[in-house]
Order: sequence, then C-alpha cells, then structure tokens
Amino acid sequence: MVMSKELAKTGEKVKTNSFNMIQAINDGLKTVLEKDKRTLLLGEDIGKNGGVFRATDGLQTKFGEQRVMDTPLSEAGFVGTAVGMALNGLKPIVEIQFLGFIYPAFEQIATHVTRTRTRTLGHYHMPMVIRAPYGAGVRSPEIHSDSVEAFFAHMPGIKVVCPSTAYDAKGLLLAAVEDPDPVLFLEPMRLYRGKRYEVPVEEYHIELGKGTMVAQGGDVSIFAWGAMMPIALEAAENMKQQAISCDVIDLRSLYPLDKEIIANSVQKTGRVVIIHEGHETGGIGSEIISIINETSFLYLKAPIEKVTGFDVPVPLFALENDYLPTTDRIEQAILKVYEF
Amino acid sequence: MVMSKELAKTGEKVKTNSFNMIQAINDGLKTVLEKDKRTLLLGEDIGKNGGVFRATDGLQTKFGEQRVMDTPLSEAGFVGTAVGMALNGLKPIVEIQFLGFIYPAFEQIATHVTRTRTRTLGHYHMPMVIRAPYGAGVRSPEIHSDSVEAFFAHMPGIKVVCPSTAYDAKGLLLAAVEDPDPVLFLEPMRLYRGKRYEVPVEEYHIELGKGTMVAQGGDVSIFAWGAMMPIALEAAENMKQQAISCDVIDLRSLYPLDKEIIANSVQKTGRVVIIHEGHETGGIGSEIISIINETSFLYLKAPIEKVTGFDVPVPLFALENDYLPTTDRIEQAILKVYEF
Amino acid sequence: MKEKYPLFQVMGKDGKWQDQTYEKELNEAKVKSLYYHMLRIRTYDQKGVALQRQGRIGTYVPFAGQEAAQVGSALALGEEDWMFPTYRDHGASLAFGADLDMMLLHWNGRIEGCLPSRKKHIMPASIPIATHLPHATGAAMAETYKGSKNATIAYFGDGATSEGDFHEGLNIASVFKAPVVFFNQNNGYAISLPVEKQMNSETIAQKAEAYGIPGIRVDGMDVLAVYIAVQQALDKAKRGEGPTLIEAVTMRFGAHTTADDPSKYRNQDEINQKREVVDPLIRIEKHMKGRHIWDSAWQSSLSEEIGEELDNAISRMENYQKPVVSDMFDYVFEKPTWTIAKQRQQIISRGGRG
Amino acid sequence: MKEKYPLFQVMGKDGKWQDQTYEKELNEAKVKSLYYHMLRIRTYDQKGVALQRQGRIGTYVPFAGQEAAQVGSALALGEEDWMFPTYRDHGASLAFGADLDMMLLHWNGRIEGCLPSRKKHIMPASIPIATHLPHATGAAMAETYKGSKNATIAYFGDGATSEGDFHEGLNIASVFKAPVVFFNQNNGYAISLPVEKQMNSETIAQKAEAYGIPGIRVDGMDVLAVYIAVQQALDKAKRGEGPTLIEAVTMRFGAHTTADDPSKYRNQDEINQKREVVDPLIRIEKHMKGRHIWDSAWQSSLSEEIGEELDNAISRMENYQKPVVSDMFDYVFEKPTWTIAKQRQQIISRGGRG
Ligand SMILES: Cc1ncc(C[n+]2csc(CCOP(=O)(O)OP(=O)(O)O)c2C)c(N)n1
Ligand SMILES: Cc1ncc(C[n+]2csc(CCOP(=O)(O)OP(=O)(O)O)c2C)c(N)n1
Ligand SMILES: [Mg+2]
Ligand SMILES: [Mg+2]
Repeated sequence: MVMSKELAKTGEKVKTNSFNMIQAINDGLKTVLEKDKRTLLLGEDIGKNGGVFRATDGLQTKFGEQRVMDTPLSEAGFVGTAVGMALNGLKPIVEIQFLGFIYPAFEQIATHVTRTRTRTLGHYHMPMVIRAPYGAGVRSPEIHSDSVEAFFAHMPGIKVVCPSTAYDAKGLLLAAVEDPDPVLFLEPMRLYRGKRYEVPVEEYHIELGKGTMVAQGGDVSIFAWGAMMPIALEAAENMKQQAISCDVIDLRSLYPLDKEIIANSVQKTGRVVIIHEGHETGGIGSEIISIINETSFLYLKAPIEKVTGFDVPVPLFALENDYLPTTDRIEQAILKVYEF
Repeated sequence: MVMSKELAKTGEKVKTNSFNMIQAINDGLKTVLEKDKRTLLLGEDIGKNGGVFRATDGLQTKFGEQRVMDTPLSEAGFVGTAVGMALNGLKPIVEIQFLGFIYPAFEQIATHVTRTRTRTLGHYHMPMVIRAPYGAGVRSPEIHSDSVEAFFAHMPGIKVVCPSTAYDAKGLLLAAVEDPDPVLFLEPMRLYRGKRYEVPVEEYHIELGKGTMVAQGGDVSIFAWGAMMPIALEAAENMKQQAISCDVIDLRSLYPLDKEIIANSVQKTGRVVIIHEGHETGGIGSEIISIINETSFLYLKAPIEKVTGFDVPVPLFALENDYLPTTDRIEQAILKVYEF
Repeated sequence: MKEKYPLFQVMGKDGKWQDQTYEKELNEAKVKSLYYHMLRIRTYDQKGVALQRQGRIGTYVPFAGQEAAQVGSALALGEEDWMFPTYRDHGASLAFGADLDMMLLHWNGRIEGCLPSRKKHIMPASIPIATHLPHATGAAMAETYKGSKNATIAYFGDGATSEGDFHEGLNIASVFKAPVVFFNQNNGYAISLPVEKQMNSETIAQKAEAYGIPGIRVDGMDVLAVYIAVQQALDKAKRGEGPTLIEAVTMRFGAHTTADDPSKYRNQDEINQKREVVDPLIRIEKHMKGRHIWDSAWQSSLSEEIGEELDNAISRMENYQKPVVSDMFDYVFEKPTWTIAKQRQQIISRGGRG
Repeated sequence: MKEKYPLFQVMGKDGKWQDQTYEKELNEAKVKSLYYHMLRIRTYDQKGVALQRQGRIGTYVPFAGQEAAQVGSALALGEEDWMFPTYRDHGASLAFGADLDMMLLHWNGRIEGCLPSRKKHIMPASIPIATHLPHATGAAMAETYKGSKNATIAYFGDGATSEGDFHEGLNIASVFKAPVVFFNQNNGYAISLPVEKQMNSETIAQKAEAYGIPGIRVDGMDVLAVYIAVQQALDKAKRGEGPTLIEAVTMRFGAHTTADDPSKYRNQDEINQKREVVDPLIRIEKHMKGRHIWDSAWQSSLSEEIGEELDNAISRMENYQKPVVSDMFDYVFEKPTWTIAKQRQQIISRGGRG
C-alpha cells in the first residue's frame, strides 16, 4: 500500500498513466478485478455498453459476464442482490447509473447495507462499494443532477467519499474496495473528462476519512470537495489579487469528515467558507459548522459562510448554472468573512 | 381559524375534550374527513383495524372504505397512488405504519411528492400529508424506532412537523392538511398515550414553521421537539436547583425551522443545548447550529452542546435507553455550556 | 406463452386486413388521422435528432419505430382521460394534444417544457423508471372516487417492468379495480440491455397473471391494432372492470438517446435494414393504398403543413424568452419558506447566475 | 387458476396417504423427525406467548398454525444451504438449527438474538417486509459464482408479495437462474388485511408466471407435502434450473403479534374452531397412527424432553449477562469512526445509560 505522491516526493520513479477521472476509475476497477476474485461489478448497462459514462468500458470482455454483470433495471433488486452476495463472501461493486436513481434502493441501503455488521455483532459484514456519478453542470436531464451526499452522511454504517482528481479517484476507489465496510463512492460527473493526472499503474490507497490541503494560505479556510474543487481553487487564486490568502481543503471523505484537518485550518485562520452543491438546509456544510463549533469555537473571528445549492429541486439544465455555486459567489463569501 | 390557547387567555370558553395525543390525532382526522370531501386516508391496517396504534379507530366505520382505505403492503405503491390522487384533485393523508418503513417510498417522496409543484410551475401541486409514528423508547422491534427527520429536512419541497402535545398534534395536523404542499407529520410514539390535554372540539390551526417557548429562563436556550420535550423540561426544571434558568423551546417544525424563535432566545442567553434523538452527524442539531452561526454569532458565549442519538443504528430495545438522550445527559450539557 | 398471448394484429405486415372486425370503426377519417399524427411525430422526431446534432438543443430522446404504438394508443384516449408518459413518449403526448412549443422547450432544459399541456391531462414525463405507474393508478382511483367515467393510461418500456413500482402500481390497481391501462412499449431494449436479459418471461403480457388482470399482446407496428386494443382496454376500465396490461411489441430504430451509441451493444446495421421492412408508417401507407384511401397530394400537403408547423415552432423555441431564474425558487411551495426566500434574494440581487 | 395450481397434498385432511409416491422417502425416521420439530416449535411458541403475557419478554410473534410449513421447509434444506427468514419464521430457524438461546434473547430486545446461529447460514430475521428476497437471490448467485451446489431459501408472507422487493428479487433470480426457493406462507392475513384485499390474483403461485418460473401451491398444513415440494424445488435449483415460487397455504391461528388484537378484524372464534380441525400437528399424528408409527410413550418423552430444554433455555435467558452498552458502538464499522469513538466514550465514561 504505497502512497505514490509520497514516493514521488522521495524521488523514486513510479510508473504512471496520464488519465482523466473516468479513465482512472476504469483503471481502478480493472485493478481490483484482477487482484481479488471475490470482487464483481453489478449495474445497469455496465457490461457490453461499458456504462453510460464508459467507466466499465472493456471490463466485461476482459473479465466475463460473471464478474461484470448487466442487471435488470432494478436498483432495489440489485443492491439487495449485492447484499446477498456480500453476506456470502463476495465483494460486490455496484454502479448506480446516476445518484438520482439511488432512491429506489434507499431502503436496502438504510436497513441492510448499513446495518448488517451491527445486527450480527460483526459475524457478517458488508464489503460493498456503491459507485454513483453525481452532480449538476453537464446538461443532464431531470433527476440526473442531484447532490444528496448528506442523506448518506446521516446514515450510520456507510462511509461516503468523493474524489476531485483522477489520482484521488483511483486511490480512494482502491481503498473503498479494500474497506471491509460499505462505502458510497461519489463520482463528480463534471470532472469525469476534465484534467488529466499522472495515475500510478500500481496499487495505491488513499485513506478514507482524510482530507487534503490543496492550497495553503493564512487568512481564510475554504472547505469543499468533488466538482466544487476547481472553482474553490479558482476563487482562492483570484483573491490573491486582494491580498487574501486561503487554505483550500478538499475534504474527500464526507463521512467521516476529517475533523483534524478542519480544526487545524480553522484554528489558524478563524475564518471559514464552505462550498457544496447539495441543498443548503441539512447539507454537509451544517455538519462542518457543527464540528467547528465543537473544536474551534474560540478561534472563530467571523460567522462561517456557506456557498451551496439552494433548497430547491436541482433545475433542468437551462437554470442549472444558477443553482450551482460559482466562483463569484465564493469570492463574495470570502470577502465577507475576511472583512467581518 | 381560532387559536384556542389565545381564546382561553381572553377568557372565552372553548369546548374541549381531555385527550391524549393519539386521541387528538384521531379527532383531527375525523375533523378533516368531515369537513373536506376531498380528503381520504390510505395506509396499512388503518381501516377495520383502526391502525396499529388506533389512530384511525372508528374512522372507516364512519366514513366508509372509499375514504379510509386499507392498502396492500406497498409503501412505494400507496404513496405513489396518493401522488396520482393529489394530481387529480384529492387530498390524501397517508399513514406509514412506522417511520422506519418509509424507506421503500423514499423515491416517490424524493422525486414526485416533493417536486411536482416545481416541475409543473405550480400547475399541479401535492396537498398530501404523510403521517408516521416514530422514535424509540417503547420497546418496539428492530427498524421500528428510527428517527430520521433529517432526511426530509434536506429534501426540498416537503415540510416536516412534529408535535409534543395532544393540543399541538390536532392543531398541527389540521394546518398540515390545510397546507397546499406536502407535509411529513411525525408522531412521537412515546407520547401517544401520555399526558392528556384540553383539546378544542372546534377546528384550530397551529402555524407550520413556528416553534413555541414552553419555559422561560435567561441563562441557557434549550431546543428540542417531540418525545424530547418532556425530558428537556425535566432537565430545565432540575437545573433551577443550581440556579440555572433555561428557555425551553419546542421547535415543532423541523422544516422550515423557526429562525426567529431560535435567534431571539440565543441572543438573550448566548448559551445553547440542542436535543434530538436522531443520529448526531447530519442531524437537525447541526442545522440549528448553522442558523445560530448565521443569525447570532456575536451573541454566543460558549460552544453549543448537542445531546443526540448516536451515529449507530437504533439498537434493539435492551439498549434503546442507552441510545436515547436522557435527563442526565441534558443536565450535563446545560452545566457545560453554563460553566464555559 | 406466445400461444396464450398471441400478437393481436388488425393488418398484416403487407398492410392487408388481418382482422376485418373493426373495419367500420377504422373508417377513412380515423385512419387518415392516425396517419397524420404518425407523420407529424415522425417529422418532429427527425427534427429533434437534427437539432441535437447541430447543438441547438440538449440530449434528445428519439422514438422512431414506436410511432404506431404511441399514436394508436394516444388517439384511443378520451378528452378527459389522463396520460402518464415517459421521456420517450413525447410522440404520444403530441398526438394526444400536448403543446408543441412546450415540448420543444423541454429539450432546451426549460422547466416550462416539463408541463406538456394545460389543456389535456398530460403529466410531465417521468424520468425515474416506472415511478409513474402508481400515479396512474391513483389518478384513476380519484376518477372513480369522483364518480366520473374517465380512465388513465401509463406508458412504460420493457425495462420498466423490472422495477418494484411497476409491480406495486399494477397490484394496487388490480385490487381496487382502478380504471387504468398499463401500456407497455416493448422495444426490445432498455438502453443496452436486450429484453431477454431483462426478464425470463417470454412475454410481458403474461405478467398480468400476477394481478389477475387481462394481459394483451399487440403488434406495436400496427397502428390499427394498437388503437383497437387500447380502446377496448379503456372501455373496459370505464365500465368498472379494472385495469389491463397491454404489451405493444415494437422496435426502437435509433439510439436510446442522442448521447447513446447503440453500436456498442447491438448490430445497428441489421436494425437499420430491418427498419425498412417493419416501418409502421410504410405499413399503414400500404394499408391505405390497399383500401384506396391513399392520396399522394393529400400526403404531400400534410407533409408540407407539418414541416411548416415545426419550423415555426422551432424558431419560436429559439427566440423564446430567457429562462427566469426565480422560477427555480417560486414553485417549490405555494409560499416560499424563509430559507428559499433568503436564497432567492441572494441570487436575484446579483442578477442571476453568480 | 386454482385448477392450474392445484394444492399439492401428500396426506389428506384425515392424515391418510393422498399421494404415496414419496412413501419411501418419508420413512418412519423422517416423519418422526418432522413431528419432533413441529412439537418442539409448538411448545416453544406457547412458551413465547406465555412469557410475553407475564411481561418476561417483549412483543412476541406467534406462528401457531404454520408449524408444518416451517418445519417441512426447514428440514428439506441441506447443511450448507442459506435461510432468509422473517420475524415469524423462528420456528423454521429453530428446526434448521438456530441456537435456541439466541432466539430467546431476541425477544428480550437483545442484539445478540438477531444472529440466530453461528453454525448454519441462518440470517437475522428480516423486519422490513420482502427486503430479504433479493438477498436470497444474491447469496444464491454467490453460490453459483463459487461453483458450489448449495441453494438458498427465502421465507415471506402473503402481504410481502405486494412489495416491490418481492418482484425485483424474483425477477433477478429468474434472469440469472439463481438457485433459490421463494417460500411463501400464505396465512391469509397481513396483520389485519385479508389476502383477498392484498391481491386480485386467486393464488400466489400464479405470480411465478411473471418470471417464467415454476409456481407450486402446496397444502401448508401438510408437513409431508411441504417437505417434498421444497426438496424438489431445492434439487431443481441445485441442478442449475433456477428458482421456484412455492405458496404454502396455511393459517395463522393467533394474533399477528402479542400486541395485536385479531378480534378487531376477524372472527377469532371461528378461527379457533377451525384450528382444531386443521391443526398440522394433529394431522401428522393421524397420519402416523394410520401408518402405525405413532408411539404415545415416545411422544410423552419427547414432550418432556422439549419442556425441559425450553425451561432451561428460558432460565438461561433470564439470567443472561446484562446487555453491553458498547455493543451498540462496536459493530457499526470494523474500526469505529471518530464520531462513534467520541460518542462511545461519552456514554461509557458515565457507565451506560445517562
Ligand atoms: C430508476 C431509474 N434507473 C435508471 C434510469 C436510467 N435509464 C433511463 S432510460 C433507461 C432504460 C429504460 O428502458 P425501457 O424501460 O425499456 O424504456 P425505453 O428507454 O426502451 O423506452 C435507464 C436505465 C432511470 N431513468 N431511472
Ligand atoms: C416495509 C414494511 N412495512 C410495514 C411493516 C409492518 N408490518 C409488519 S408485519 C406486516 C404484515 C406482514 O404480512 P405477511 O407478509 O402476510 O406476513 P405475516 O405477518 O402474515 O407472516 C406489516 C405490515 C414492515 N415490517 N415492513
Ligand atoms: Mg425499452
Ligand atoms: Mg400473512
């Protein structure tokens, strides 16, 4: 389990591919299928078609129909089927075609995927990964753009992660598959075919539950993840012109949140902006505020600002950019906490 | 639409019954069925059986099988059926037998119940009430004790309310039925057969979105709802011995939360304890903290304390009292914020 | 099972009468109307694909091949009946009376386009598969409740039959004898999954047995058969005899959506060849010719009229007023909650998108 | 439909052979074993109801009337087969080999009781109706995947057939020919709802047609018939021929649970009278007497042995170590997250409940 970033730092050469996120995920899935015979993929259109985003392209040809299974159109059914497989020693990796179609499987996740270890006092467990493309900004049809990670962060028994780079995507995916407990692996559609990163060929894991500081500054702490990272970074960059420097932290794990990285940064800056595209009320932003209240109350110099999606259904694509946080809204929020 | 409490204050006589909560709900349902031909009840075992808690006792006999319908065991199906009825001019009041069995209907609620008004630009709407007994503490079997109000507070397009008295139960229920939009009406099982209240015979409404101050004090603000109210009040009472006086606020509405009542109290006391039996992470407690951050940052004198259920599945009844907030835990929290 | 559920046809593949029972009902005017609507939605569909290719609309969902199923069923509906379509049934919606301008707006990502009609009871297309089947059941039960004689129809694909909501919607309808027609278009594929891998049952019609209701298999390329089958099921429903499940066996000629590449999972050339043989428009044309009710001049003028109607509508779509940002906030509740009012204020005060 | 799905019986209501085909298989030892388990779970059930009345356990779920269905099916299972029961199938679990002590703990609200066995593959009882059917499908597919020859069985009631998960579980199993038996106990009621209002289909067995799989209707009061039917379905599954839906027509003699008052929704006196006529224990006793394999001394000693076993187990339950508060925290994840660790610390540091 080598952290290749670390390796790179120590000067050692690591064989890499230049991959965008969807390629990194495909590569990650290939890696686990090769390594562990107990893993198998289930989902709609993931076989011959290679997935509607091609995340599983070529995998059925390589690993056969028993390892890469096209299921009927039946989210509750195939998540439930995966529960049975996991009970019986396999490690299913399930694809939900879009996060907005996870709702039919909600009951399976809320009462079985997440509770099996507890209700059997550890005699059975659920080594299952549920992958789901998510988020707005790619002109998808209705329901295809929901950002409802907060539901799952409130559900005891499942971890929730979300990469913002191709590198993290593979590393988090491998760690999620390795994890003996269920993990919801959220894939920001908007970043699928974005920037390429050097993605190590070999296996590497990014620890679940750990965020990463992607830009450093002393004035304001910015917390974000997934598709919000590029605009968070852009806003932080722009603020330099006004001599405001920001910590920009990619939380990567949404349950559990990385309490240390949050507290450390807030205790340094005392000023916080949180960004997420999920609805404001009951969003993960409020949970981060709660953690800050608990860990860093005396350090806060200004009310925390949230830049989030609104308490409205994600609109059809003509208005989706009005729903989504923007660099401009983030910059306003940074100014507001800075000038308080 | 008379607020009988107010009437009582002005000395006018109001005809009342002495009802516990389940009787008040039964009475409320009878009232709306009598008043509005468009209302009808759907659910499992609500007809002949009168509901597993007898909330609908006698109603099928009185109003017939077309108004009080026993449905097949099919939560997604009958919530979806209610959607069709609401589209077509009726006002369905749906009973989910226990909140833990709402999960199969999650998709209907998340994509249809809550979005119909938006996606038809108001041409159609969803005047639907979903009632659900909920919470732990009555030695129910597994899954019967979940407190997952936070899921619905994060779902745009539905209001969430929860009474803690028989009086509020009828008043909120009538207001929920009157409301042209969907309302999730949570019924704390633990209070069903508790204290009796004078419940007016006539119709009265308690405004959705408004909390109520049930005890007044200057030192600490306590926010709670539903089955947590009795222990919140008890803890506040006990603290008087230590000369600590508390505002105790029954929020009653969980979406939208009553921002004014929260801010007013916090701006007076500067010290806050929030109580809920739902899981801590992603719970409504964090949302209240977020509102306080937004409205009352400069007034806070101590980190806010939460006394909540844990990030674990609600355990079977042998341990449920260990899961639930207790007076003792609340008192410790009050002391902690007081002494900070 | 195919013997138990034979394919109901009114005309053969050659367009000749297969079953002349309904000749009177299927008079010249009716057949011409069916043809007109098929031609109209075919033209609309072709424009849709073209507009998407030119980047003038978003992802488009073509239905070529399913015109007979969609038009035959839609024209069987009564004025006050309720239609619950999917994303692929805009052909049926148009035939039933949807507002063309609204439909086009939908492809431009406009909420306005979700509501296809303010005159007819045509519901917004259901995106989450099969979730609208219980709605059709409920709306039908509401008709019974009100003592009216209207029925509802739900459209759905072969893939939809695997979802729990299909099952729950049909079961509840069967228990309450709801006046609803469950109209399945079995086009052989759910995106990439062929129907043989979607289910182990030979037909979809036989699934009716689970609910003790009639199941009908009809040739979905035969607009006359679809029209008759749906009409009979609607009549039955309106007589209080409960729901019917109809399987219209049809074909999706093109891609699942314009974002889909069918050659990944099927031999599209084969489909393209087959297409010419089974095209429902050619079939009805042959039939009309056989009955000497075909008139090329009439057809050309129809064609022209339709082309003009569509071009005008498209230009209206392209010149439609800008999307109104506040629409996103103003229809969540009748009166906005303070949270929504605050958020609305935040964004409106900055003139829309940040 | 009842003609198409006749009730399979091995013995008549009088206990006489109805179908002697299986005489060899149903030899004295087998029949005695079936009887023993029925007597054992009947006794256990009576103790359960009594304990609840005395306030010594929480809500109890009685299954009297369903002993033949539960024992016949459980004894047909192979050692390595997987059982997915509901809250009412503790009789079947016990017969298959569940740990009696664990089962009793369950009624005392102890998590320990959720896991009925560490020796056999007996899953915790599924509380949310029908949700475990896909699990049985998945576990069966895993057996195929591993190349083993084991099968799974899912237990569920008549009410469960209305849930989407019933449909999805069966459909997926049918598509993948999973070695699973879907064992329905149609006891006529889902709490208060009679099966006639649960569904419009005359039988549950016929629902198999929707999946192109065999549907079998068996007399659920005839333990021999249930045993044979389930065994045949299991064999079929293990031969790679896919799933079977079995409807065992039975009766729930008592209340839904000890919290239920059946007189609210049915004539319980009538049921009590009928009960004496159809009791599955009396039926098998008659059968054994007819075959001269009944031995009163044997029966008395069984009865005594079972009584003692249960009394001992009950006293162990009542003297069982106190619930361990940390159990609530320690099995959510393999390693607790910091949130759980923090919460655990909070409560453990104060010695458990507030
Ligand atoms: C609940 C849900 N899951 C997945 C999808 C993604 N999806 C859209 S269309 C489709 C296939 C539908 O197939 P079918 O029911 O046969 O209808 P067709 O598209 O062929 O008209 C899928 C899987 C969805 N819309 N809803
Ligand atoms: C999803 C869900 N909804 C509701 C319930 C409440 N409930 C428990 S048992 C039951 C009736 C089940 O009837 P049936 O399937 O016939 O099984 P039986 O109890 O007769 O064995 C109901 C409605 C539940 N456990 N799960
Ligand atoms: Mg299809
Ligand atoms: Mg039953």
